Amino acid sequence: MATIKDMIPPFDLVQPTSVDDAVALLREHGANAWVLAGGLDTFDWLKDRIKRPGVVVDIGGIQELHGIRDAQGGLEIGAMATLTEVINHQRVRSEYSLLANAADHVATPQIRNQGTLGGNVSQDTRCWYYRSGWPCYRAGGNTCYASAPVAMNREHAIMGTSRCVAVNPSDTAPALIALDAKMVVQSPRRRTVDAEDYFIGPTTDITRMTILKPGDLLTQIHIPATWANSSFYYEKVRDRGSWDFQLVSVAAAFRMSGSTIEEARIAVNGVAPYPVRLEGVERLVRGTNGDEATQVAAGDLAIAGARALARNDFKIPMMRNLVRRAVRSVA
Amino acid sequence: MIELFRRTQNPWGQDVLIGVSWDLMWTAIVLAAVFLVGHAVWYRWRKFSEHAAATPAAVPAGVPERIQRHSLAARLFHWTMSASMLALLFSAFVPIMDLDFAGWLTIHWIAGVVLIATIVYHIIHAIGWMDFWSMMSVGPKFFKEGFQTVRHVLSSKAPEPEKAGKYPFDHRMYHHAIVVVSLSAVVTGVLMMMRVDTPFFTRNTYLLSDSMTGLVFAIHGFAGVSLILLIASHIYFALRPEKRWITWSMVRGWIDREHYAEHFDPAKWVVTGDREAGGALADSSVSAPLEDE
Amino acid sequence: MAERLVGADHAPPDLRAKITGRARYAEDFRAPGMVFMKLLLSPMPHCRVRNVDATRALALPGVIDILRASDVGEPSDRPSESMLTDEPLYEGEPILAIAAVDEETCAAAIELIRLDLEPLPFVLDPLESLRPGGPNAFTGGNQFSGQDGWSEYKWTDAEFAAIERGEMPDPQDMPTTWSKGDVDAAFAEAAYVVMEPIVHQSLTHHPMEPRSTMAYWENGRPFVYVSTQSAQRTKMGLADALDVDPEDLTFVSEYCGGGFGSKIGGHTHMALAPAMSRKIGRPVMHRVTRYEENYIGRARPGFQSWVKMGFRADGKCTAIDLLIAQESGPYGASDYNSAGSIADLAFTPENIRFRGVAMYTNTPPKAAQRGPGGAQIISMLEPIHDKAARQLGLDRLQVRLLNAPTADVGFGPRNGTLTSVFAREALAEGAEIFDWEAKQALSGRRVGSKVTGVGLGLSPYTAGSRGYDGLLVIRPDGRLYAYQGVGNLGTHSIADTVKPAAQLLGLNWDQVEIVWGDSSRGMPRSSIQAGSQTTHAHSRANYAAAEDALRKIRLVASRQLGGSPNAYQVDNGRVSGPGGSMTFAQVAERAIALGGEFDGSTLPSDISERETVPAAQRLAGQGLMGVAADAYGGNGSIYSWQAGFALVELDVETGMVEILEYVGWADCGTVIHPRSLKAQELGGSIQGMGMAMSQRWVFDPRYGVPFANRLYTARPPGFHDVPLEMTAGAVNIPDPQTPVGAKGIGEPSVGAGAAALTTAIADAMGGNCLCRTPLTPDIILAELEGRPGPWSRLDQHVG
Amino acid sequence: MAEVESVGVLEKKYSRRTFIKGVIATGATVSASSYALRGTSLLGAATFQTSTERLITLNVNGQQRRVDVLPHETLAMTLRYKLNLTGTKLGCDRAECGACTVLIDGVNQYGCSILTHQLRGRSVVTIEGLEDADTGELSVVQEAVMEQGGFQCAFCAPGFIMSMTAMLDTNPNPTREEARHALSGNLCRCADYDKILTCAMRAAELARSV
Repeated sequence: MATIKDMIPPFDLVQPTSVDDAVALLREHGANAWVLAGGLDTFDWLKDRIKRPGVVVDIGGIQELHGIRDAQGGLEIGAMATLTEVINHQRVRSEYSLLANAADHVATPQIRNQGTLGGNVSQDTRCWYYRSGWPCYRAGGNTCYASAPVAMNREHAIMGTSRCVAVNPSDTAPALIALDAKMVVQSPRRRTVDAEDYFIGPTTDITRMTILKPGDLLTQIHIPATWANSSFYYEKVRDRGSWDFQLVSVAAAFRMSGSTIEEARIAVNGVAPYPVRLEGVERLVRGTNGDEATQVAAGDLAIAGARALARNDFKIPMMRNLVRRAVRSVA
Repeated sequence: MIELFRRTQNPWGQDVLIGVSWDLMWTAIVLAAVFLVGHAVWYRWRKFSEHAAATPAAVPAGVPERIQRHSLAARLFHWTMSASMLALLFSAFVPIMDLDFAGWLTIHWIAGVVLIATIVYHIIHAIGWMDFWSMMSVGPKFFKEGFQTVRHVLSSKAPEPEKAGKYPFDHRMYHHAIVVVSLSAVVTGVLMMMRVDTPFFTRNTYLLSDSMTGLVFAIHGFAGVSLILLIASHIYFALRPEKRWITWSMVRGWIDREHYAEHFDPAKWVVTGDREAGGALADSSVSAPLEDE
Repeated sequence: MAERLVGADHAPPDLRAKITGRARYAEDFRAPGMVFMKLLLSPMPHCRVRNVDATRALALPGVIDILRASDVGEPSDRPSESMLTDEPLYEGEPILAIAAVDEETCAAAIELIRLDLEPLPFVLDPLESLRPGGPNAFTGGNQFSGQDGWSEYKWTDAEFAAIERGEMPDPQDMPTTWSKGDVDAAFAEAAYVVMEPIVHQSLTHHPMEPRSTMAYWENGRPFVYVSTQSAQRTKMGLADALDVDPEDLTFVSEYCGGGFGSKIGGHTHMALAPAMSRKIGRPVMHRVTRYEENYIGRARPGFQSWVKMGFRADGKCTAIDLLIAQESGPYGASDYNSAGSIADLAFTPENIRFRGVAMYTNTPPKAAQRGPGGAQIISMLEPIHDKAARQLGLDRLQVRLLNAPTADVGFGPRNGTLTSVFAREALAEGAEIFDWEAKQALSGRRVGSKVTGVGLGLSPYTAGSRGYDGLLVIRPDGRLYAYQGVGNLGTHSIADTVKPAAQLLGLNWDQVEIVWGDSSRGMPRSSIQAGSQTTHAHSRANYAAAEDALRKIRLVASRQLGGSPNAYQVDNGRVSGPGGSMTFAQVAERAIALGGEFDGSTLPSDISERETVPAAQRLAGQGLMGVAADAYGGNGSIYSWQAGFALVELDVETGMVEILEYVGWADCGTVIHPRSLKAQELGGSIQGMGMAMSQRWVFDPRYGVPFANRLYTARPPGFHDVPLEMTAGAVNIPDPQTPVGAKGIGEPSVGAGAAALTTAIADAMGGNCLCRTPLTPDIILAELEGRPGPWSRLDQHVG
Repeated sequence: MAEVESVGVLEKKYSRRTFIKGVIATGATVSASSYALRGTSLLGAATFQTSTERLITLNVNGQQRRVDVLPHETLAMTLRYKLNLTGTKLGCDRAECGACTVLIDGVNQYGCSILTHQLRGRSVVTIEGLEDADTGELSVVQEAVMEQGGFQCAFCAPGFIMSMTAMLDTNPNPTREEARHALSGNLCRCADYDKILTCAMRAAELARSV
């Protein structure tokens, strides 16, 4: 069969107006259904004619999924809240600036105006072998083209790999992990999982990036009060200043008492098939004042066990330096 | 209508094989179930048929109360192998059943390595110290025995097959099957290991051509689903009441004189020596004259 | 007194259409009953099409027909491109086209086509093809000559051993070799000699508008709407491709959404829609996607090269030994040739040896990209220039002033001369505006993790040509109609090249009407809209026509009002003299009445018989016609110069580079339109920055498939990748050899922008030249951390 | 209103759920002529089975336009090939270049990457909608661009102008830095960024002065 990468193949479009309807539809159509949120990941797949759902469920019309509400001292962000809404939300800006900052690093204004927080954390990897429609493990095949010795894997993973070496592309994911966010999943029973457990690696299921299975719907993201107004650090290293995914990014939250780090949560993305929470580093910096020695130790601990592919050794020092900088930011 | 293979288009749009269809896994599971239930039912019905009870042969003098059947080494091998085999099947098929199973791959290849080690050990040990040919040989006698066994199974009128040597027809038949299947699984498994992160090789996904890779995956897959059948029936028979005595021999190492007399032909499985019972007899003291000369 | 037009800013006449959505680019045209066409691209980098089974596709309701290579002329056994092929030479080369009632049906039909392809050996990296026993891009070999046909050119193991040792290989009988002076002696005498292997990447042009085409036929005559840089030149080429009389072809290209060298005389695949339309007898829209643009849209050739330079103690460059292996794609490119000449021109060594080879590869086709060859070599050599300055403890600006040529320069294999050179002036003025002294003082300063780098580059390139025709008509409405045969790709030269003519005729800008973009309106013989030729070539041609018009106006006036023609002056749309004055409207009426040469009923003999004459005949009798050939002549090539200065900050912990300031200063003769000039200088410079810092072309070596086929993977610079404040201008010294004094500027700016960055980054790294582009955070950080970099020194097509 | 109709149809068909899903509309529709997606059932039931309401009403540049839209049709395609609003350009069709930028309820978004069916009850403004239809008066952004002689090939211009328009709505007084950030979703391959930024700053000035 010859291939062409243009024009979306036909599908049946359904536009539910309630979460229950949406979940019912998703369960009814199972793997044949596709959830359309902001659509910015979706349309690549459809226009390249690689993924061909028979039914597209447009959840844009579901009011309960929109908006940002105060909840238990924290915030409840609807999965369909756009990144721009998140960036401009007064409390996000003042109490959880880490998230606003991370969201503002996503692609471009137009994409932030349409792309949703739920979509940003649930998007598929950008491994170009996979995105080209090659039959790799992630696509149900029996090969990882990106891990071959001659492969072009500059953007790929240095840890957490198993057969697949793709990385998670989300800018907001590490920020949500650092803020200890909870993800609410409906299917149809309602589950709540920690942000860091929302993302899965190839050892769990090589064809998925998150715990979402056919029939599941991410409905809310809950930001607890715990880390409000902490000292935050976010940095994203990329090749272009806009419309580019991270080479490595770091998101960190520090609760300080005076100059001492009382508690810390640090996550890095772009280095593994899932955003990596650095619990070891968190323990290490606890009780210190983030001095030079701590920064160095933190950086070195962060990259312990990192293993480069043919083309991405640079990510090891890059990750180390970003973690150092995160700690330095409160020193 | 079930698919046999999984095929796809490689990056050049060429149609390539990538493995067996996992429908085969379910098929194997169903077949195994059907066979076990079928056999159980048939056996029960058979019980009531008119069958001449096996006539115990006269046990030659000097045959001890307990007859060494499996050396400690052989038993250790068997149980290690079973453990790794079960680990392999479990880690292979649970994920395919779409149940999240973190780290199945690591378990799979480690179990694979253990299996390879045991097999290598077993081959050396079998050739060097065990009565290799009584298990492996395939000749006129083997087929004669096979014919009798099958006829006996099929018709209640059929006479008892002549008594077996140390390893009866069904045991040897099963052993041949397991040899073929597990060896092909092992060989393809090693090739597949070269494509994932292990301490043994630097990973290389481009080791073989797209089509060769597909073939390797297919053979491994076939071996895998066949093992579902083989292992299931093996366990089933091992657990059947009338077979427990021989199953126990794989635990204890010995069988008692009565079972020896009832099931084996002292001419084919000569047991000499008169060490006191329970004494761990070396296999070497159990000589089996080559049957097919 | 009419306004001065030359040197003044005017909004181009087409701007309102452009910003209200009325401007129509090729894909914006419609025709009744229009159907659609899509391409089936080769999935393999090199293969033979054994069989195509389209039965199921053709059976699909709505599918009209398919076009195969056999329908549009078989590809011959030579490196020449055809619209469709049965032996694709790169992944993405069109094998067939299919027409259907809508695009969706086209796509569905293509998926129903069964291809039987025989994979053939392919090569992506020139060095691989140069290796003994290495693969060739063509089954016939890797070199082709008209006389001898195919042959194999390989280096020996000795060369590759030298490369392994990090030395400059010394291949014998390189296909292109020329030298001047005694290079080896010069190196022996030199105070400082440096050799570096340097890799310059290939990169796609990616103009904003993909090369879509719409076409239909009416009673045997084609009407074609294309996206092309040039107009009249493209029309002639297209008529040729369709094998029709140029006068029967209605060619429309009112707007072109960028080309940068990829759409110069149109492009091979613009003939597909007309070909399909001719076959099926319906209007055909061929909407080219960005994905397809990546394949058929051309790319700048990459270089793998070794350069050895020798310097005197005072910094004068005395010798250059340059060896280039060019990645030429399946259909070739000549960048490496111009690279050799430009190196000679920019550094004026008395001794130079140039050796080059263009290696065919199975990658998408290459073509001139803004400053072809020059942009690459300048961005590659300027950091070496700096190395010398550092070693010899000299100021980098002074060294450049010393090495930059003056008017008496002779360069290249044939010691070509130039019409004028004010390179040193451009450098000096630019340096002043950039405040070189102050900036240089910041070089190497470290604040936190950020180190300041300062860079500069001087980049020459061709900027004109001669001998085209001008065609003007003053109509009875009193307005001047300028008929332009050049393209409209955003340089504003369709308007700016008329300014000197209108000024000569004493007209205000609002009295001038530019006519362009539709061959039925009349197009004189024109230059291609490339190589920065237009400003020079057509300010001259239009000026010649204006002189002709002025002569006729005076004749008409003197006949009407008496007195000698030369006593009459023109101003504000009136001609006045001893006998009184009359308006241009009246002049036009008289000219029509007089006929003959006045209204173009009779035409001069020196204008193009094939092109300008038919155009003028369409317009004869509509008013007073000024029509003439550019016969001003001149000696030497026309080159412009761009000096670029950059201030950057390098973050040594991430490898990220931020450009804080950029200044571009040019020698491009008389400035006709300051605002457009600045836009050209900065636009070109930013393209150079993209070349130096981000743009890439990546192939999977195993399957020969490119991955940088999206904008975000190809990484052209966006708003965040350029400085907030940029300055640009020119020395504004007229070129003595052209009546208007103006030269082009589009090309040189690219090399200047790129070199300013490659030198600034090297400066921030303490003079350490990584000697490859693009300079992305990964290779910079790996270098700073002393860790293994992602690529080997000579890797091509990585990123 | 199309959506109301379709919900009605739906209520009858599926009483247990309330999502917008109707049957193929019949009757004459706006420019269902033979353009990119004409949505005839030419491809046959197999590929074209959809029961989504196709005849919808779009609010484009202040007008209610009734148009036949396929479920999988993007706004850019509807605008260019059905409403003949070709000022919205397709530069990449992948939400990367910004040439297709339009205003949806006043917010700049990529027209190539949203389904027309997602726009029921929302308003769309394209480049053609900025100029006053009657007086021919340009918007302040367009005025500023005219004044500064902005853009080269200008294929990106409509998109940039829509983004500038949206920017002035949310940030009438931007710094050069902020303006750059607001426009960073549009590419200009002629790289006329300096002049474009100047146009944006001038537009803000003009907007404040009126």
